[in-house]
Amino acid sequence: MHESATRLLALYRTMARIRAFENAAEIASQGGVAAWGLSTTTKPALVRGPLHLSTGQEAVAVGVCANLTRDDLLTSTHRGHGHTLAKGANVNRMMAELFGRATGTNKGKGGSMHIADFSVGMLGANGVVAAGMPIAVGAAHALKIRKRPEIVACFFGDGAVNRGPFLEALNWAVVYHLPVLFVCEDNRISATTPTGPMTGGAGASVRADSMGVPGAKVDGNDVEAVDAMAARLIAEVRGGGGPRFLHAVTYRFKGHVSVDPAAYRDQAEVVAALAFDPLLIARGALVRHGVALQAIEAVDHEAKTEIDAAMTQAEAAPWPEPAAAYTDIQNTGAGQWR
Amino acid sequence: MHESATRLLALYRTMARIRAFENAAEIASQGGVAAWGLSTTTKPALVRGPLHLSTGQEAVAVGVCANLTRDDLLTSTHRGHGHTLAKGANVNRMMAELFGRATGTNKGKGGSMHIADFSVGMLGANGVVAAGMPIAVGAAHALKIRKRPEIVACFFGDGAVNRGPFLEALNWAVVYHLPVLFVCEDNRISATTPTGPMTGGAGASVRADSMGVPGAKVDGNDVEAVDAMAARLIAEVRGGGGPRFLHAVTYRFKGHVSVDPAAYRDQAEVVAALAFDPLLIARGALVRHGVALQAIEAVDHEAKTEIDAAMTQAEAAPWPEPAAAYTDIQNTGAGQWR
Amino acid sequence: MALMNYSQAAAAALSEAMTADATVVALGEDLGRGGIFAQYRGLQQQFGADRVIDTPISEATIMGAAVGMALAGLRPVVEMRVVDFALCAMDELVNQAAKNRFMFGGQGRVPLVVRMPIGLWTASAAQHSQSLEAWFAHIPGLVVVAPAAPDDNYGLLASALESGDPVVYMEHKELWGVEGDVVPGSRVALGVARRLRDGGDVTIVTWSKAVPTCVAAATALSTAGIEADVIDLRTLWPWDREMVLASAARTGHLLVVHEAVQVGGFGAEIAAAAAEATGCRIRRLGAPRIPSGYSKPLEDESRVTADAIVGAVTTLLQR
Amino acid sequence: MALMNYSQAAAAALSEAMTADATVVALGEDLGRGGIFAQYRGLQQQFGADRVIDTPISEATIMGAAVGMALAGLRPVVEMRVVDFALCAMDELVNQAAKNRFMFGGQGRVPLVVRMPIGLWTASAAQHSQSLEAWFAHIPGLVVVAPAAPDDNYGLLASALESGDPVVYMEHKELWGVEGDVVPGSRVALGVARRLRDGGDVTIVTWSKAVPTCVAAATALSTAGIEADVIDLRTLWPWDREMVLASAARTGHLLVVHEAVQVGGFGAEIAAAAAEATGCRIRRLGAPRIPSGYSKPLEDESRVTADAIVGAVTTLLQR
Ligand SMILES: Cc1ncc(C[n+]2csc(CCOP(=O)(O)OP(=O)(O)O)c2C)c(N)n1
Ligand SMILES: Cc1ncc(C[n+]2csc(CCOP(=O)(O)OP(=O)(O)O)c2C)c(N)n1
Ligand SMILES: [Mg+2]
Ligand SMILES: [Mg+2]
Repeated sequence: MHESATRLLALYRTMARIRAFENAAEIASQGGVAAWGLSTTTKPALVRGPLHLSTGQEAVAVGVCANLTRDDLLTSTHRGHGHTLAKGANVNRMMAELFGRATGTNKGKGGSMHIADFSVGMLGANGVVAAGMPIAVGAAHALKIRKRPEIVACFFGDGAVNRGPFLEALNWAVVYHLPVLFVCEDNRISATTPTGPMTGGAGASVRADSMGVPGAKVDGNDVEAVDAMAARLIAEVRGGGGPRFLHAVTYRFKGHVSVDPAAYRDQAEVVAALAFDPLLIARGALVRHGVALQAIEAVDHEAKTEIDAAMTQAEAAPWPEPAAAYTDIQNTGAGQWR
Repeated sequence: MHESATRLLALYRTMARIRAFENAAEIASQGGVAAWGLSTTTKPALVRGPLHLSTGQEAVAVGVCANLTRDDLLTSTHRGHGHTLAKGANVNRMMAELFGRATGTNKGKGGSMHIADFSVGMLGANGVVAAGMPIAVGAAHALKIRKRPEIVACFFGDGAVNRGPFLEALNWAVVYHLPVLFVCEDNRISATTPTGPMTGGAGASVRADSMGVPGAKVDGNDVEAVDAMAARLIAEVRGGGGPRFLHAVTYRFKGHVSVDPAAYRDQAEVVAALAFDPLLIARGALVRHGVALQAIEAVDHEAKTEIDAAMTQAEAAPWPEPAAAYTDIQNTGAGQWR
Repeated sequence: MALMNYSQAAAAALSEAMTADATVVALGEDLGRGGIFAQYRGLQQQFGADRVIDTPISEATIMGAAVGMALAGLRPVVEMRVVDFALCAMDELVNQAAKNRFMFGGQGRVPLVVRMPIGLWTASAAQHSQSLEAWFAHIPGLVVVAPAAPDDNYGLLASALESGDPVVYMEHKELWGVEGDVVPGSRVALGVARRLRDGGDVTIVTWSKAVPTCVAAATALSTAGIEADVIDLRTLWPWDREMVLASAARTGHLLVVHEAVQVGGFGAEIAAAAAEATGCRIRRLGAPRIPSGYSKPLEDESRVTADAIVGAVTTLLQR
Repeated sequence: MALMNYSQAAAAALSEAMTADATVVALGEDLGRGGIFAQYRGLQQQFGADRVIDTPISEATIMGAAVGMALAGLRPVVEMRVVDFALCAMDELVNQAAKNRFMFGGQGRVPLVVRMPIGLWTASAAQHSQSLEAWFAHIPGLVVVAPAAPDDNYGLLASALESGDPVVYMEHKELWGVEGDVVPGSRVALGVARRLRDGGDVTIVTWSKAVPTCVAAATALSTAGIEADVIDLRTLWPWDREMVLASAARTGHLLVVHEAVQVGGFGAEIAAAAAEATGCRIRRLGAPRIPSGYSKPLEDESRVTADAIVGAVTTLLQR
């Protein structure tokens, strides 16, 4: 198979795995906590907590992470499953975390909103919009001070560009000339509110530019485009060029959280968007690259099988002991709880 | 006298009054609190608290406020004497406030860092950098909702452009299309640190532009230039054009606080800057406008006399009663102090 | 009298205030969709987007702008979504809103109601589960309210909107669905506690979601012959010293119960003040000093249970 | 042994830590000029601008970046200038730094020392005078330190730098000039209080600037025949329960004194915990619940005086 086809198939495989992961998690969360004006139900769900799905945004996580090494660092948002998986985390431990089990990436202490795998440089999802940005520049600052070759990828949503830390973090990265790639995952909505009318000026990349962070805009549903642009920008960052900004435009297929029907959104808009499903686009490209349909279906099948296994393992996994609630907090003053 | 000369003389008069006020306050503060690595001395000073002088920056406050009505609103910084006086506050009450007397604008409760005169729309100096910006857009938002004709002038320093509220407030003003003029009083230093190296990109006005706030840069030591540019921008704001941004470049003649010798600053730089003293520049222009030197000196003399009187009155003014420490806090739960 | 849930009661109080006073406005994220707990449902349709304002994700400026609005003639209601996000606006609340009136010598006032829901909320983990009422009770210039029932959420929000002082208004995220009767037009005075049960053996002071738990515990204690005087504080600042101290003096034993972390919780203030004033025996029950865990067995460690309350009372009375 | 003032002692401890461990860095505004209280004097010259970092005025990102630095292998010291400005970084400290280790299941730790000077400081008014130690003692994941003397500032800062947990390190703005002997290389263990005076009649627990005031009051009391056991807590979390409870049990009377606002102050925790554990009589003395005023007569109302302490002890012993 041609090299570009091989790479694309690899990108597609990761996207398929994320999609399968999100779909499975979505089902497992039905009956879980509903922040959506519905009162919290008591119907037991396998995944109890708020679940922010990245369904439809897979190409951004995959295209960027394909250009990161395992030792590079990454900060994420509340919508972090895709970033975590694409950075190389183990799906069994990820799913176990969503299920709140002791075998989860975070020992069941964080759940979806705080999913992290430090062993692959994934420094965590975050429950606070834009909060990952200062952490990302700080990590990049440490890498520079320690003269390390790694870089940091900082993911955030379009809604985050209106929070102060966006400005402070970008300015910081420029002032100290840090190795960080800012990735604005622009799905054009913030929870239930379209971001456009809440954002002054010409948007994220223009703001970045005004602070001295050069960058580019890309179709976030075209994994090849994201991959190519990320490759270019990350090369510049690795080359000591300082921070760069990637503005990837995409679409959120699901509600803000898994139990959100997103009734506030025009269904025609959703239907239209589904035509630009990043997996569809990648499949088309694979076919154009001469990859056989069976090969593609085989990938889908493997992904489904892998995630089904993760679900089974997660459901069978042990719960954390209550005593675990008192560990991993602080050494100084530990044990002195009341 | 020609109209433009009359206006310039009026502008000059206010600048002279601010200069006289700052000089008098500076002397009265000697021996007061010293944040400057010097330990706080116990030598009694007439003005005890931290005193941030606007000496050398008079043209910005005066040029902008000359285009405001008494009912327009203004938010200031920690360096707010000039803004307050230019907005029309009574100098006797201002000086009494610095002296901590009951007759002060704030009854002695706020001092220099919180000087305010709501009766002339001056909503207060602020001890927190950039904190006046969200307050300013909120006030403008209220004026718009209440369909009032007034506007808000929001002063802040060059150091404030690196704090989150700068981005949030500008974005807010654009999103709600508010009647506010942002005035960046750029003296190129933040306390002891030059602001340039701490600021990414091409600076304040470029950032404002990227968020959709058009504006202009002006020589902040040339009161006629500030007056003209402020007149244009404020007319646009009053005309319902939405927020505007005025970037005024100036220089801080004194230390960060009155007791700061500013030894960290190259004396040659200071000497060079003194040649561009806004009062000198205005005097030259007055002469070119054919205003007689005696007329100018008369203004200087009046200013000095007015401030001398303010000093005498302030020193003779009564101290607040201890009981006043328990008033003006909250009605609900008032009196229940411990 | 109307049957409403805790969320609807708040919406009703706000709707009536906005009808009565054109200067009352609400601002926050997603209010146009009714707010994430339906506590603003229908209000934007009723009053328009100029008065029920959808904002950018800018907590610092939502709070700061509200201070400016208040100084320029409006009576803003700020929605912070959860208290955890209000941490992005602490300078604006504590340095700007709370101190404005004093700092400027009484030239202005800041009539502002800041809603910041508190508490555990099924598996919402460490950053969406905090109860920080103790922080705000410590800050001069702030009023702190924490209603536990629909009628109180209606009557206290109405009073908060009329108070003219900055009010930190803390609803509980697991109480939205609780139903109860509400008397339209009723008011609950700020600073007045509510006695839920009369008893002479022990005084139990509590607030917010811990209230129903304490009532359940009191019922259990009663079957064991222990009669508890159960007081819902409702307002933490100013708190009802009169009712609490009188009860503590009478029973000689005070237990304070809250969901917040016990260490440095506001229960310490109530307990210490009561012991100082009456010499009564005291005990506190709150969450251990741990972040809230996501998984149920971990999260449950942070929950105050009726059993724990019964246990605490028993120990308290033994001593 | 060397004579140093409170500011120099901190600079010495930091300088030695930076010499011993290349991963220790300091960041904040104006550090290159020595910090506004000279507590960083000479350090940038000694270690370079890469390790003693002058920052933009971006408190939220100073704090947040420090969390990222800590996760990526450094041991940052953050300078917030005064606790009042730290309010611009509460999400970063409370939601991010304090909860990181737990939230992520112990995958990482955040070795971070955040210096935020507290207290009244001649006419600095409402926004530069707060003492908010009670806020941080209430937050799981944080250590809270408040040294009162040069040797403690040296030994506690050194220990904080070695602790590996996020430490809120609160120096007092009116103590910088205080001089005392410091033993190079010495350490003061976190969580261990310091007895300044032995007495059997009453226990006085205090910290920070109130320490010298309490010692003065104890001397005055002694001439009146009342012997006070004076304990400087030094670390507020974890606090030295052992020493405090033993003393309170012995004297039967506990007074807690601090400069912070009394309502909701950490004195309430100490007093309540002692009364719960020992049944001792308690009393607290702190500032009234008012913002600090600029003018001296107003500011003085927020100051805790030796006379007030003597008065409080007298009332406490009468009851
Ligand atoms: C500081 C803060 N404010 C509000 C929220 C509630 N919230 C969670 S996600 C979200 C929308 C974020 O939009 P965006 O950044 O575009 O990310 P997306 O959800 O679209 O992926 C909001 C408002 C939060 N988590 N943090
Ligand atoms: C949030 C915050 N951080 C730090 C400070 C301390 N501080 C007071 S003024 C100042 C410099 C501000 O520079 P600039 O905005 O340019 O105003 P200037 O002093 O030059 O007038 C600093 C850092 C503060 N007051 N508030
Ligand atoms: Mg979005
Ligand atoms: Mg400046």
